[in-house]
Amino acid sequence: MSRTLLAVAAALFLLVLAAWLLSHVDLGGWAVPLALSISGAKAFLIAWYFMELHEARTSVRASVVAAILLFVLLVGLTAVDVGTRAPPPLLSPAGALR
Amino acid sequence: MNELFRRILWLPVQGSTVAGEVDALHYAVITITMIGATGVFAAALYFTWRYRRTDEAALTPPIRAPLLLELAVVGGLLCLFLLFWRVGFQQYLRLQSPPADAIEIYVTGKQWMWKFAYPGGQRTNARLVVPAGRPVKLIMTSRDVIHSFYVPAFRIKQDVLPGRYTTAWFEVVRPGVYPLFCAEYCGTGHSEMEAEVVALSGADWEAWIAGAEEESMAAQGLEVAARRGCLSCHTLDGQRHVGPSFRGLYGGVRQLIDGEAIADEAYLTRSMMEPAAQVVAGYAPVMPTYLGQLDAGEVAALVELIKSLRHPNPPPPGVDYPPIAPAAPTEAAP
Amino acid sequence: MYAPRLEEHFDELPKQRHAARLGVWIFLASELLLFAGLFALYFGYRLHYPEVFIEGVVHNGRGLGTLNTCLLLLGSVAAAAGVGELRRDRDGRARILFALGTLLALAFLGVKGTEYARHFHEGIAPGGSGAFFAAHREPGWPVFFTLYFAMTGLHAIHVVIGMLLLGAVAVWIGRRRPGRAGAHRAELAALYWHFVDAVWVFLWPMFYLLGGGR
Amino acid sequence: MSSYLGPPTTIRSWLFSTDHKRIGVMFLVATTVMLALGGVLALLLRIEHLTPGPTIMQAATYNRVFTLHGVIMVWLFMIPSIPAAFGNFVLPIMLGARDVAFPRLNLASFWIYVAGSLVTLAGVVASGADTGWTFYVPYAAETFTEVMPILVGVFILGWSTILTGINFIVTTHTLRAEGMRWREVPLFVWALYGTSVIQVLATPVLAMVLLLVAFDHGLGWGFFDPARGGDVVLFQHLFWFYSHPAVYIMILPAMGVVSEVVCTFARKVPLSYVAIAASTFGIAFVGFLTWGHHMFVAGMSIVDAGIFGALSMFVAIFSAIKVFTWVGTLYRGSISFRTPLAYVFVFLFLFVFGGMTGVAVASTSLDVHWHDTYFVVAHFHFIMVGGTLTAWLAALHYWWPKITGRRYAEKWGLVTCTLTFLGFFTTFFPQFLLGNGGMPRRYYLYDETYQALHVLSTAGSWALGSAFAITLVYLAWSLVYGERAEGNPWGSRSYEWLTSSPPPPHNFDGTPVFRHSPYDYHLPPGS
Repeated sequence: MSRTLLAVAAALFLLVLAAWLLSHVDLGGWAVPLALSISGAKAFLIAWYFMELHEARTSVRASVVAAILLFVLLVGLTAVDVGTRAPPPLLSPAGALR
Repeated sequence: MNELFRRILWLPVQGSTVAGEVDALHYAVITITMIGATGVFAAALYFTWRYRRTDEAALTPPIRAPLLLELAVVGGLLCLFLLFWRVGFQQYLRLQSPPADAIEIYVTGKQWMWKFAYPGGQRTNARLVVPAGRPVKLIMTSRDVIHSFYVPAFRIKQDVLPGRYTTAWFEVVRPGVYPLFCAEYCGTGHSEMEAEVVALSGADWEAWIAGAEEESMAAQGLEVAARRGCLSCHTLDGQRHVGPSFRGLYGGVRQLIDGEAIADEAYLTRSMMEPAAQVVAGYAPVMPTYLGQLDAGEVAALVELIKSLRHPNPPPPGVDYPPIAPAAPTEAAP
Repeated sequence: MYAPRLEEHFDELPKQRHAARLGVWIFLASELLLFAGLFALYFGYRLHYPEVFIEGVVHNGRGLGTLNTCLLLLGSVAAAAGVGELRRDRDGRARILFALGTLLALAFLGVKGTEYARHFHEGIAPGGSGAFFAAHREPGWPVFFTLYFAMTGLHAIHVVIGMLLLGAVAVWIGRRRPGRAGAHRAELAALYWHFVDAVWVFLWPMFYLLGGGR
Repeated sequence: MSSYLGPPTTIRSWLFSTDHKRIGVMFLVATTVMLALGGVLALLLRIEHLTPGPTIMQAATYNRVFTLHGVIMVWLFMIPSIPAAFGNFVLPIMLGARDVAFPRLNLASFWIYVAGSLVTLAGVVASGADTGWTFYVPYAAETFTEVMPILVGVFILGWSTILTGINFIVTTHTLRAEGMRWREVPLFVWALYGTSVIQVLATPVLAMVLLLVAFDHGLGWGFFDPARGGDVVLFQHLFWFYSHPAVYIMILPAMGVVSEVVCTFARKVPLSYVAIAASTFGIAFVGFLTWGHHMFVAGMSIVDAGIFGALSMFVAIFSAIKVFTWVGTLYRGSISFRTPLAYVFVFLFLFVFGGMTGVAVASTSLDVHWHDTYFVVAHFHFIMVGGTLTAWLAALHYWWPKITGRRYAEKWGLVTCTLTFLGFFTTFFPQFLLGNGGMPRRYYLYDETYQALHVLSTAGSWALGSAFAITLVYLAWSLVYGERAEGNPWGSRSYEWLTSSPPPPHNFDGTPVFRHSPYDYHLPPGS
């Protein structure tokens, strides 16, 4: 087993521990962004070292960047819509949505 | 000029206050774009004729467009398009924000008909009667699938969604009858969901509203309250019972076990749907939730009933209360 | 001795290998977008029903989810190590590592199975059918668990495919003893497996950790 | 010298061939059949609208016919037509390669397309769905009609386009001929590259959302069921995230064809090679940012409406720069007016005319009036029929000698092109006015005041239909009686014309080395 592989594996398990510990703290609004950024860091480690993106050609890296960009775009703009909708005008029977 | 453009473009009459502006932007955008399109095509035709091939072996000059020219074209067009967007979005904001003093009418779209309910309790099908010259705000929901409230003459359209409320507003300029369509495909009868907006002038409107006073919303609210068992815990004359009385409830500041709240419509409807969320100090949180049992009309009627009782005066006639059960063993209020 | 076949329309082997690797990466990009739709629904509904989603996550508990995360992570390390060993012509160890990866995938599916069984036992079924939803009437509950089953289900299908790939590579190494020349093919299987692990890295907090600190 | 049409001519040798040229021809035949089928449904719709009331079918049938017209045209013709048919045939030759990067995957993509079409058409035969090609929930989840086979069929078709997309991207990266730098890659290859990027990244979202609707409809999982807390607008977000880039999947290959035809028949260097190639990627990327303009009145938040409105304007400038460059390329060219260029002129007029109405629809307040009316129907038909179909016809005529080794009758080509333009314009220009008048789309019955325009539109549709039929006739006729075409009938410098027509099985004898750019018309040939 190469040394970098072991180091990356250790880092990944540390991040798992960090995410686990953090989930016991009530961070309110910050919980989701923080958890996702930890996961982002783990995903980056997996992609950069395990999937050997560090020595991949630009065309491969471009496809990864494009996919991630569009993924964030879809989730982001959909969340912006739901987040910024006006509150229901007057009545909210049957738990009407915003 | 406006009338000329309107007829050429086959646009319906400008029935609402917003229609004039929207059409003005329409004329501007269509004229500029059509001039652009014909210009491009004319240039292409001219080049084809002017530079038609005369000699098979002719070579052509390797003309490369200067970057500046390209950026100018892109920049210029982008500014033009963003200008269209800016004006258009400003109008869209106006379309989406109903004025405060608008009359509220509840619209329910269901598979293949429109139903309208007025605050005064009148209910009409397929005929939305509105006063001309005054803003009207529509609070709309759907019973089944997505419909879309579309009045071409007013240049307004708003999807009507099941399980959610959407609003639209307009102010009719001249009394008259304007067709109302469903613009979102909703099944076999999609094209039969036609209805009409009847705009009446001031006097006719007052007559119509008075005449159609079949049964006020508050009276309906009373009937719903009796049928749903509200009166078994809430009295109408201000007397304390298992739950707080409806009399004098609306608009006041309510002392909750954990803070306080203004008793507005949102508070009332939330109390019906999630009673445990806002428990008034000194009362036991025993009220069951009515989530999913009351439909839009019933909740609206209950709210109107409570609103009609906000002035502390004698109770409406003809209401008898069940005997007050021995006080439930309420634990000491925290 | 194993020698990879040069396709007739390619000129030399490295170009053909780059083509294969680029092809797998672009396919993984499309697989990522396949999950994007469900992630958008999850965050959309989480904004609609924040309390219910927190309750749902608390209800799921952290135990099995965290166990699964560790299993997949170990599987990823095993696969990466397997490719490394194969590049050093150590076929034996590579085969063991890929077999270990396959077993870890199987363990993941086992844990996943017990979780689903526990949910069904509690009366939680996709679509909001089940006794659980009679007691929990807020409208957010059916959507949360339907999304839970859909996203973890789709991921489980990918784990199965990954497992079969790793198993096939393990068997192939055992039979053909390819050594360094075969590292390319093993690497492509490992790529897919790492992708499956990367997706779970996001699913884990969403369904097991984001419980508002409880 | 045997051509790819050559010795093995058994059905089996065609159906299981991994030769990109044969797969391209098979796609061409399959998509043409689907075009005809979709076209017949369109003619039925137009006949129905001759009178305000019921004319030849009931409401339920009408709803099925417009749904199937949409599904067949969008997924069975528009999306695979130029990339899968002409792209498969011409891209490897343009790059100087012997075949695409993954030939077996290419054949699998064709068979997945056939499987997907058969499943979809099974839904058609069963009784068809009446949900519209947009499958809006909750109606699509509740309808009693046969929506499931069509959902599954389109799900399968999605994977066919993804595989073709992967194939083209990898081929462009790894199989370019010796010494072909990125600046010498033909513009049609750039267009297909941009299209493939969208196909690979957008189609999975469609596949997932159709699957979710199928789960809602079949198993009642309630992803979008309002009664159980579902939000129907979220479906629209996911659907349009795919469906707007999908319209760029349809138009980008058409733009690639136009670039090729303009440069060949004007015999001139493109006014700016970089502008066209870069704007392809501009459209491909910004196309993903604009899906919200389909939902201005759908109950989306005002903030999002603002964001999407502004972003939609950026897409228009990339199309505008392409048109500017094409017209600029004609300047001081040596232009010979043949059928392909005639169709490009029809494209230019209709695409710019239709595209501009797109800019108008994207300025938010106008969309409130136009959304879901015949104005929008006219807008997207101007782009899809006026743009992609005319470019498809241009490509058909331009590469006909290369594919079949025969020349079509030029006179018939020009006559039919004029008839296509007149038929199209009479069909769809009145629909702009219908939309302004406020007639909603997908209406079975309509108000009498709209009848005059509908009759005019139906008459136009007959002319358009007959123009298409005539094209099929004279092209088929040329297959047997057409004169033989030599390698380079148009005198083009593009690489696919350097090999014989029809090309040999491995495209070139020996490995080709391209020392000149595909557009160096300012140098004597062969230098």
